[in-house]
Parts: sequence; structure tokens; C-alpha cells
Amino acid sequence: MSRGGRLATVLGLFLVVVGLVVWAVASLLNPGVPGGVVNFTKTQAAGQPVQLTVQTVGSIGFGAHPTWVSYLVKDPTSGKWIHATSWELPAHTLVNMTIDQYDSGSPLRNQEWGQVLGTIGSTATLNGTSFSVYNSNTGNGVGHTFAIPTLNISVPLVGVSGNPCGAAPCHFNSPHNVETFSFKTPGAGSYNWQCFVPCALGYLFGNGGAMSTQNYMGGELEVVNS
Amino acid sequence: MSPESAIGSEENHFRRIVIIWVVLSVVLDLLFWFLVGPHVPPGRMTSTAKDNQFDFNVLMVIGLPVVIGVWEWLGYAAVKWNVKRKDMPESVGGPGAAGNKRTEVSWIVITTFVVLCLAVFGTIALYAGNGSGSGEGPNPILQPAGAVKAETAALAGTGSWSPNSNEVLPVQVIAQQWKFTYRYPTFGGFESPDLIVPDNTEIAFNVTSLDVIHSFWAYQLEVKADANPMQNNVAFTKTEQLGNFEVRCSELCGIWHGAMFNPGKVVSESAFMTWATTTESTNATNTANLAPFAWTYVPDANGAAGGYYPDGNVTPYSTVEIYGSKQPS
Amino acid sequence: MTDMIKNSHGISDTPEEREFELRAHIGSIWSGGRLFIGMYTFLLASLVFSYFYLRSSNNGLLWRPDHVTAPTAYGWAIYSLTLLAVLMAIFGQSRLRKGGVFEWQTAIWVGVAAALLALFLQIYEFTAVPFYPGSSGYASTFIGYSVINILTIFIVAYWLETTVARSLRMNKELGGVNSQLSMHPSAQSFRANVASMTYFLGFVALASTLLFAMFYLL
Amino acid sequence: MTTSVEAGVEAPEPPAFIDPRKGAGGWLSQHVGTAIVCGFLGYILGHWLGNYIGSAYPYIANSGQNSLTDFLALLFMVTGWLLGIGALNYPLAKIVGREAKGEVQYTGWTRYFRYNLDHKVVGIQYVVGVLLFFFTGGLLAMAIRTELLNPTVHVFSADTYIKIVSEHGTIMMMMASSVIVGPLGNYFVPLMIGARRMAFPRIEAFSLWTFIAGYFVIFSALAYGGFPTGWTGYAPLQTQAGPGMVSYLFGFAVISVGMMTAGFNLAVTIINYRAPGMTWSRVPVFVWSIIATAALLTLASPVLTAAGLFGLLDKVDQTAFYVTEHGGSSYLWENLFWFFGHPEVYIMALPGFGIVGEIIPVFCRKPLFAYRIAAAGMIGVALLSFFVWQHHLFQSGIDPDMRPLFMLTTELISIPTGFIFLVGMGTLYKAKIRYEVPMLFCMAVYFNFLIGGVSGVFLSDVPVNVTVHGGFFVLSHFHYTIMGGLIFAFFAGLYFWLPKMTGRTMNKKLGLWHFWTMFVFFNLTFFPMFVIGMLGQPRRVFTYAKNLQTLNDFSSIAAFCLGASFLIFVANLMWSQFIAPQKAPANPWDSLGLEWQTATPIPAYNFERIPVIMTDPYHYSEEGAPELADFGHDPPVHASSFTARTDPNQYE
Repeated sequence: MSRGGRLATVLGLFLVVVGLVVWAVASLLNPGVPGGVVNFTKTQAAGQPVQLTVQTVGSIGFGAHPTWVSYLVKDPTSGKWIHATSWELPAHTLVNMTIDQYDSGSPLRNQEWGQVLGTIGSTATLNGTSFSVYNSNTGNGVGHTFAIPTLNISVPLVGVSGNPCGAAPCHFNSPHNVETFSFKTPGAGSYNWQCFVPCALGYLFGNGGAMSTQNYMGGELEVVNS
Repeated sequence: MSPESAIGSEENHFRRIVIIWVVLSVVLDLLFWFLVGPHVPPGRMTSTAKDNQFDFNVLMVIGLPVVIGVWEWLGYAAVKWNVKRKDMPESVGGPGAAGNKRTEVSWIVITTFVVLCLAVFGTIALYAGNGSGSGEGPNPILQPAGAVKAETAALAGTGSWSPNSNEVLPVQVIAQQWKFTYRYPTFGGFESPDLIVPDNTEIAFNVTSLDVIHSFWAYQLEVKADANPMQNNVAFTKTEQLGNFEVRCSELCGIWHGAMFNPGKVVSESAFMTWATTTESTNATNTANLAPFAWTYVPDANGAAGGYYPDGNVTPYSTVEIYGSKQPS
Repeated sequence: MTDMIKNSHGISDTPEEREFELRAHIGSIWSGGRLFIGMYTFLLASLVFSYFYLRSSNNGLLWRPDHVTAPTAYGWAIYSLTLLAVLMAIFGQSRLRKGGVFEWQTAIWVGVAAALLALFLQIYEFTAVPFYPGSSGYASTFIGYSVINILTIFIVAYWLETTVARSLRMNKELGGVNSQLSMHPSAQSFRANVASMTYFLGFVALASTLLFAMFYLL
Repeated sequence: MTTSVEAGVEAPEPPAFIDPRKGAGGWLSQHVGTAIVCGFLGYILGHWLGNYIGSAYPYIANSGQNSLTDFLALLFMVTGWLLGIGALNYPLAKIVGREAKGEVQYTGWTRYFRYNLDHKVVGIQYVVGVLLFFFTGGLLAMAIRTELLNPTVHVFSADTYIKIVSEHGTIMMMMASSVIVGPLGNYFVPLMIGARRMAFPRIEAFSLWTFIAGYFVIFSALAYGGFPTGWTGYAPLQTQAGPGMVSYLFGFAVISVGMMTAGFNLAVTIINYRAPGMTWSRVPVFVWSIIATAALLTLASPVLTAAGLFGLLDKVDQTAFYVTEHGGSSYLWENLFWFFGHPEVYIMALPGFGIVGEIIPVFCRKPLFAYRIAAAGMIGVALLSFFVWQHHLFQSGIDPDMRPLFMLTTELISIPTGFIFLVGMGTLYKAKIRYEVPMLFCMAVYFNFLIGGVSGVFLSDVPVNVTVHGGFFVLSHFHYTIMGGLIFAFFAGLYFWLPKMTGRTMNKKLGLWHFWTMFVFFNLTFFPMFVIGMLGQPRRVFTYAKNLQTLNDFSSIAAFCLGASFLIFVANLMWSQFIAPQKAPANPWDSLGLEWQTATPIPAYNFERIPVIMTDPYHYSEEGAPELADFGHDPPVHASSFTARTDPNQYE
């Protein structure tokens, strides 16, 4: 073979091997946020509070992990429930959050999360009633929390009796609790939020699984300057 | 010029290297000790930070000459003892080239001596620093005076702390995926996401975890202790300056490990007393819901969570009474 | 001698070199056998360490709750069969040294049968332990022990079987009676292998006794 | 036996060796292709079996995760792979008493894709395998540094980042434990000790093909969604993690079997196949490093196998080895893992020392200084490395009484490590250094390993450890020792020995470019990390303090350049080995080493005659130095040298 021929062969083979490895690594480690980012800044008049509506469901019923517990969010433009837990929010803006909790609950492992922390007035409303501490040892307990750890925000989501809604998005007819609260977004940056109730059924002490995978029980708040 | 005079005699080389080495070492050691040393992170906020900074500087003063010596030797050889490319070198063998008993023995003796000194120094520093701020497990052998009394009282729920009393303040650090929370057993056992400690006080950090292994690293306080499930890992430090500090998790604990941090504050003793008593009363409702104060907490596998191990097959877990007995005595 | 040369051009093959290679080969079987014991010791030591570590930690008072009882009958059966296989190998080797090839073969076949039975019982016991694997520290280490013991008995059975199969075929290949005792390199290699095997099996007997006592008697 | 040994000399069969037959069989015989097919079929079978068995368990239905399936699929995949490549032919043939008829040995280029018993072929195969690991891990390192360019703007999500970090660490550790032992150890140890074969060539080939299988297993972790624990795999995070964790545990188990078998064969070969006259005081220093490493490989790896097995049982069979709440202990994994893990650190350091000791005298034209001290240092490091593992647990809450002891043992290990420096500095003294590429890499090893070693003393000191444990300081420390020491030594060895392995010289100009870019950017990448660590950045974080961005960016940019420097190496390799090959002189560096005294290309049996060794190979520039060895002439002059070293009867 001539030098040119060898050059072409080796380069060709090299590119094939490198291409395979790069393709494999890159396709398995997709950059970006799992589930995509829902934009709440586009539809938002400057300075006006953001209306953010989410729901929790005991088992999502579709996708790669149909048995996993998950959060869903209401798309601000179409009004449809979508499975995405990362939200783009404007900085230094009030967020009015509504959470429809369709999942059952139990006593908290760490009762610290029975408190409402970091929201405006350190309170939230549960089906219209304001509260600041919930005793999860009574009643249906707490199913999840919505918490932004680096901002010290945490709200307990009180559980419903039983687990009637088996697939997302849950219909309003299913038993659920509605909780509302408000908080103010900080300066621009990326802030993670998560649930502090180990709720991944079938995993060691409920951690792992949905608790350790983005786009189920946790996500990111991408706070941007509007 | 003959090759002999070009490379000089053995004595000349060795003496030259040693002189350069001594001068460089002394200069750099002094520069380090006086210019860099006092600013070595993480600063001097606590007794352990101060002590460990001193230890770091001592090791640096010993380590710098070693590094300089070897690098100088490499550099000297590279510059002085090379031959031009393509020239086949001449014979440089001769007696002593394959070994020199005096050199070998003195090398071994010197390195052994330095190493043993380092080990002794490290051990003394560890003992003098009450464990130097590192996690000592449930039964610490190195602890400040009054630690046993304060810890025992804290578990019994009879602990107290007041400003200027020189008492040890026990603080419990509870790690969970992915946040630290803190309990203050001497103030009714309230729990808070904020870590606030008084100045000029011996603090006993009792670190435990509710799930996986985390590591409590209060950076400026120079405290680091792994948080293990079902284990109380105790570390001591004495605050000596007011200011803010940063707490980070330094053991990989899952996806949000990188986001597991929170700020903390060293405040004056009276300010701390005010904060603690206020929080104790505002948190009273929730404190009543908390699990009784214990050094460790065992997750309830029978809740909505878990289900990895099937229920019913497992003996119900015992909690407090075992861990009470493992406490500092 | 394991792999045989064909068509190797240009290679020197003097009697001295041939003997050197043979000695190196037999030395390899000897030191390989000992090194394998060292390797296996560290594997078993990890299990023993886990046992005593968890036993002394007794986390959550869950080292060994009362209802976690070992299936002692299986344990005795497996242990005795393993021991039988080992004893057969040791006995066989003493006969082989005195020229009793047939006795050796018979002993090894008995050993193979005992080891296979032990293997079956150990696998069966593993699938039917009378407690939940995660119920205690002891239960966990017991499961670990079962798996490692399956491996151990498998190695015992495999080594015994391949050796006796080799000795049978050797008569065919080399011709004659009791060619296993000849000075043919293959026969020397075979006897070195038997020696290493017997030595390893002696180690297995000791280790099995220790582990049996730990898991079934203590 | 009572018969005399001499009778055996007349045996009809010639000595053992590799059979260089041209193989029949072609496409349908066993090769990588059949291995891949069998591995794939095994995967499917195991997957089906796991689902069949696992479907009855409620926790599997709840979590939607069946670890049994994942485990059995991988187990059957590896078994199928070994079956397909032909690794099991011989063990299976033995059941019916057959010896040595399992494999046909091939010549020609296809032998590199087969189960080959020639240690020289295995060595080349290992080079390719190691580079595969290395470049995959390197690609992931680039991803890590990309994410760390900015503390708040994220390229990857948090869970993807943890997967990248974990995969990078694990792949690199697996690579590093074989990077010199596998390619250069297997290739050159028999040549250096004057052996015509390995003691257990099948075990050697087995170690290679399990190593390659380990690559597929650990790579499958990404397809399974990754694992979040880093290379240390701490439990119980391990126990709660997803199916990628099974790949990690099983992958390490597979790799540990490969390490064990590789070390086993090398140790036995060095002990038994040294040529006549190759006494322990004449063994090349590289061989000393390999036998010390082999001892660590055979004795430490089984602990990893056991630790991995227990972890797999926790995930597959729901035992509770590492679950404290159920009577296990999270410390158990830490202890078992580090009991393996610390010898592992020296598995990754010693071969590097050996290569440096071997190469420096050649380019200094001087005897190796203090040969005995070098050998003693390696043995000393190997022994001590079993007694230091708890220094990884200084902050973990272990028994506080133990810490002064482990501080002492850890610091003691710097004494034998210091021997290696004495040897190097003594050899450099008044040398006549030729600046060839391998020599530059060797000097860089001393430069880098010094920083790695001295920073290790800081880590071993418990008070200072409070600051530096679990942060970027320790990260920089072990990159300085493993990459700065081992990988630099690996490249030194490659540049040095490739002319012998392939008969083709590497291009010197490209080699110099490779060296200088790699050396400079390596230091620019990792030295700032000491500072970053002291300033409080923990390891494995996707976000960090804003004031550390400048340092992190500096490190990242240097890392990209470091990555690019390997492209120069790849270009050099392809250019000078394949595209425009330059025939290498028989002994381009004028080395006295035994491995350079055979013909190039090396015949299948290495030496026409078994050489008789007269002296050690370091008599450079010595007037009247003795001949290295008697390679034998007709008639043989060295028959007397073959008098019995061992009596076969003593082993029966």
C-alpha cells in the first residue's frame, strides 16, 4: 500500500473508532437538563408575580419509569400538565405557587420538614386554611415537601388518604390537597429544588430512584434577569 | 578544555549543590513562614483552624527544602551533566557509580529520622488539639474538659449553656440527602436549618446521618467529620473569632452533593443566647413533633417510603437505648 | 508439559534446555499452587473479617436475632462431604506415591462424587435459607459464605475431576500400564499437579472447618 | 518418586512453547467477532433469566428496577464473551482429560484479534486495551472540566455530572491498575529474565480478555443510567443507587479477576522461569517492580472481589452487608474497599518506579545507583501498603486510637519511596544525559511524583488532613502520583520499547512536542487544584464558590490543552508506526538490557537458546565490564550452567 493509502486507511479507521466512542459517550451523557426547561419568563409581564402550578402523583404511569413518583408542572402557555421539573423564572420576582398533592403521606423521618420555612410570612395554605407547622404524626401524614435547600425554603405537602390516582396527570376529581404559598426569587443563578421525604418506593429507605433522578422528585430553578 | 575540568571535581559539584540548596531553602522557608503562613486557609477562626494552620506551615517548612533539593538536583543534572545529541557519550562509570554505602546509609538514616519526627509531631498536634477538629467517632478519646459532662447532660435532656460559663456547647448535625439540619439539645432540642454558634466557646459537633454517608465540613471552623447512618461522630473546636463561615458536604452523597452547603455564623455569646432562646420558643410547636433527642435516628422502613426490605421479616429496630450506651463516658 | 511445540524453526532444544524448561514448569505448578492458596486466603479473610466486624459492631442489635438459625443439618452434610473429598485426595496421594494408581483413581472418583453432592446441597441450601437475607448481619454474611462456598466446592470438584480424567487419558496417550508413574514429562507434570492439588485441598479442609464452626456452631 | 531425574531427559517430547502454526478456520474460528456475538447472546439469555426469576418480588415491581436481571445479563455476557474468544476451550477440554489441544495459535495480523498465548501478542493487545480505557476516561475528564468552567451555568445536569465523574474515576482506576503491568510487564518480563515463555500463557491471555470484558461492563453503566458514587462506591449510597451500580460492582469484580490472574502468572513466571544465572541480585529493577506489583495484585484483588460480591448480594439478593440499620455496616465497605484500595495505589506506582529505574541508566550511561536499595524499596512499599488503609478514614469516625498508628505507617511508607529518589538522583550524579524522549518522561516522573509524594505527607498528618481530606487537594495529590508518575512512566516505556515491540521508531520531533505539551499542561492543570482544595472546594461537585472561578477556568483550559497533547501522541503513533514507518535499529538506545539482545522481530520463542546470565544489565561505561549473558553457540558452551536449580521430585 502506498503512504497515501495507509494514511487514508489509518485516518479512516481512527475516525470510525473515535466517532463511535464519542457518539456513545455523548448520547449516553446528554448535556442539558433532563426533561427540558419550562419558561415562565416569556409569558410574564415585568414585575408581575409568576403563577406556578404543579402537582405530585404517586406513580407517573408513563415514560421510562412508570411506577415512579413524580412532580408535574402546568405549562404557562398551553395550560397542559407536562413532565418537566426545571423552570426558568425571573429574578427578584414574587412566585405564587399552587401545588395539587395527589399522593398519600406518612410520618416524616425528620419532622423539621413539617414546618413551613422561607415562604412569604412563613406560612402556606392547605385547602384554603393557613398553617405554618404540620404534625405529620397525625392524620394522613406528609407525602412530599417542596424545598429549595440553598434558599432555606421548605413546604410540607400533606398526604391524601389512600392512593386513588395511579397515573399522571391526575384528574381534579381524584382526592387531593391544594396548597398555596409564595416566595421571592433571588438573583440570577441556578438553584436546585427537591423533595425531602424519602418517597422512592422499592429503594433502600425510600432514597434513590425517583429521589435521585432529576425530572422526578427534584429539578432546577433557572433564575434569570428579565 | 578537557572533560575533567568541564565537569569539575566531585567535591565541587556536591558543595555547589548543597550551598545553593541551603540558601534557597532558608530564603523560601522564611518567605513562606512570614509572608504566606499566616494567611494559609482556612484562616484562624477557631482553635483547630489556628493549630492546623500551624501544622500545615510546619510541614510546608519541612517539605519545601525536600522539593527544592530534588528539583535543584534534577535541574543541575539536566544543565550540567548532559551531552550533545547524537554524540555517543564516553565512559563515566568507575568506583562508586553503582552504589556508595555511606550515601545510602545516610539517606536512610536522614529520611527515617525526618519521618519519625513528622509522625511524633502529628501525634502531639492531634492530642494537643483535642482531635484537631476531626471526627472521632462515638467514643472520642481526645476532648476538652467538660465535654463528657455536657454530652451526658445533653442526652439526658438536662443540659444547659449560658454565656461566659465556659461550658461546652453540644450541637447535633443531622445530614440527609441533601441538606444539613442542626439540633441544639441544650435549648429544648429544637431543630433548625441554620448553624449559629457562640464565640469563645468549645463546641462539640455530634454528626450523624439519616441515609447515606455525608461529611460535615465547616470550612472556616476547621471541622470535618463524616456523617454515618446510625453513628454519632463527634468533633470538637473552640471558636475564637466572630464571622461567617461556610458548611459543605465533602463526601459524595448523590446527585445534589454539590449543592449541599449552607452558611453559618459565629456570633457573640449573648447574641447566640438571644437567638437560641427565641428560636426555642418560636419553634416550640414543631419541636414537640420531633423525635426525642438522641445521638442517632433510625429510619422507619415501614412508612410510605422504602419497601426495599420486605416488612414483617425484620425485627423492629431498637433505637435510643443502644446508642445512649455508646456515648462518651 | 502443557503445550507442545510443532514447527518451531530455529529453536535450540538441547537436553539441558529441555530439562530446564521441565523444572521451571514443575516449579510453576508448585509455586502457582501456593500462590493460589495465598490468593484464596485473602478472599476468605474478607469474609471472616466481615463476619467478625459485623458481629462486634452488632448494629441495631441486629447481628443475630434469636429466630435466625442456621440450617445445621445441611451444614453438617456439606461440611462432611467436603472433608470426605479432601481426605480421599490425601489418602489417594499416599497410595499414588506407593504406586497405587488405581487406588488413587478410585479415591479421587469418590472425592469427585462427594464434592458434587456437596455442591448440589450447598446450592440447594442457598436457595432455601430459613431466614431473610437482609434480616441481620449474620444472615447477610451467611449468604456471602454460601456463595463463596459454592465457588470453593466447585474448584475442589473441578480440580479433582480434571486430574483423574487426565490420568485416565494419559494411559491411552503414553501407552503401557501406570504410565502416570513414569519419568515422561507429562507424567512428572501430572504428579506435580496432584501434589499441588492435594496441598490446596488440605487448605480447603482447614478453611472449611473454620468457616463451618463460625457459621454453624458459634 | 525414587527414579532419577536424568531419565526424564530422554523424553520424546520437546519443550513447551507457543506453537506458531498458521491457523486454518478463518472467519468461522474463534476471534473477537465470535466473542462479541456470544457475549450479546449471553446478555439476552441472562436478561431473560433475570426477568423470569425476579418477576415474583414486590420490591422489584415497586421500584421498576430488577438488579438480578442486570447482574445476570452482565454475568452471562462476560461468560459468553470468554466462551466466544476461546478462553474456556482449555478448561472445558480438561474435563475430559485433554491437555493443550484447546487452541490453535495463529500468525499474521489476525492473531491480534484472537485468544493468543504469545506474551508478545498479549502485550500488544494490552496496549490497545489500555489506550481504549485511557481515552474514554480522558474524554470524560474533558466533560468534567467543561462543567467546572462556570460555578452556576451548567452544561450538564447534576445527575449527569455525577455519572461522568464516577465513570471517569472508575475507568481510569481500572486502566491504571493494568497500564504498565499489562502491556509492558507481559511483553518484557520474559525477555528480561531470559525466559522463552510464560509460566501460564492461558491464564495470561485470560487476564487480558477479562480486562477487555471489564471495559464493556463498566461502559454499560452509562447505558444503565450511570452510578452516583464515584470510583470509591461508598455504601449505602451504593445500595440505594440504580442499575448502573451493578455494572460498577460487577465491573470491578471482573477487573479484579483480571488483575489477580495477570499478577499470578507474572509472579510465578519470575520465580520459576529466570534463565540460568539470573539470580535475584541480577534481576532487572523493572522485574523487581513487577514482582512486587504482582504480589499486591494477587493478594489485594481478592478483597475487592469479595467486597464487590457482597455489594452485588446487597443489590441482587437483598442481604444487608453494608446497610447499618439491618445489622450490616457502612464501614464494612470502607474497610474492605480501602484494604484493597491502598495496595491498589501502589499497584499503580511501583511499575512506574521500575520503568524509571530501567530507563535512566541507559540515558545516563551509568550503572543504576544502589540497585539493592531500589529492590528493597519496592518490596518495602509493597509490604507496608497493606498496613495503611485506614488513613482514608481519618474523618470517618473510626476508632480514634487507631489514627496515630495509621499516621505512622503512612509516613513510614515514604522511606522506601524515598529510596527510589535516592536511586534516581544517584544515577543522575555526574551522568552523561542524552535527552531522548523516554529520558525526558522519566525526569518528569521524578518532578511530578515528588509533588505527589510530599503532598501525601500533608494528607497523612491527621490535623492537616482535616483541611485537605475530601477536597481538591487530595484530588490533585493522586493525579500527581498516578498521572504524573504512572502515566508519564507508561509513555516513557512506550517510547523506549516500541522500537523493540514493533520494529519501528517513534518520531522524535513529535515525541518532544508530546512530552513538553503534556508536561507543561499537566502541571498547569493540577497544580492550581492544590490551591482550589485549600480554598475549600470539595471533590465531585457540579457547583462551587464564585471566587474560585478564575482558578477553575485556568485549570480547565490547561486540561483541554493537556487533552490535546494526547492527540499529538496518537498522531505520532499512527504516523510512525503505520503510515510512514521508520525501521528501528536493533538497539536504538544502546541499552545493555537482555530484552534488546534478541533479534527484531522477536521470534515466537524469544531466544534461540536459553541464555546464561553472567551479570546484571547496568554495567554502562565500565571498563572491562563482564559480558551480559552467554547466548549459546554451537556446540553449547553452557551446559554446566543448567545444573539443577530445583529438583522436580521435591514437589511431588
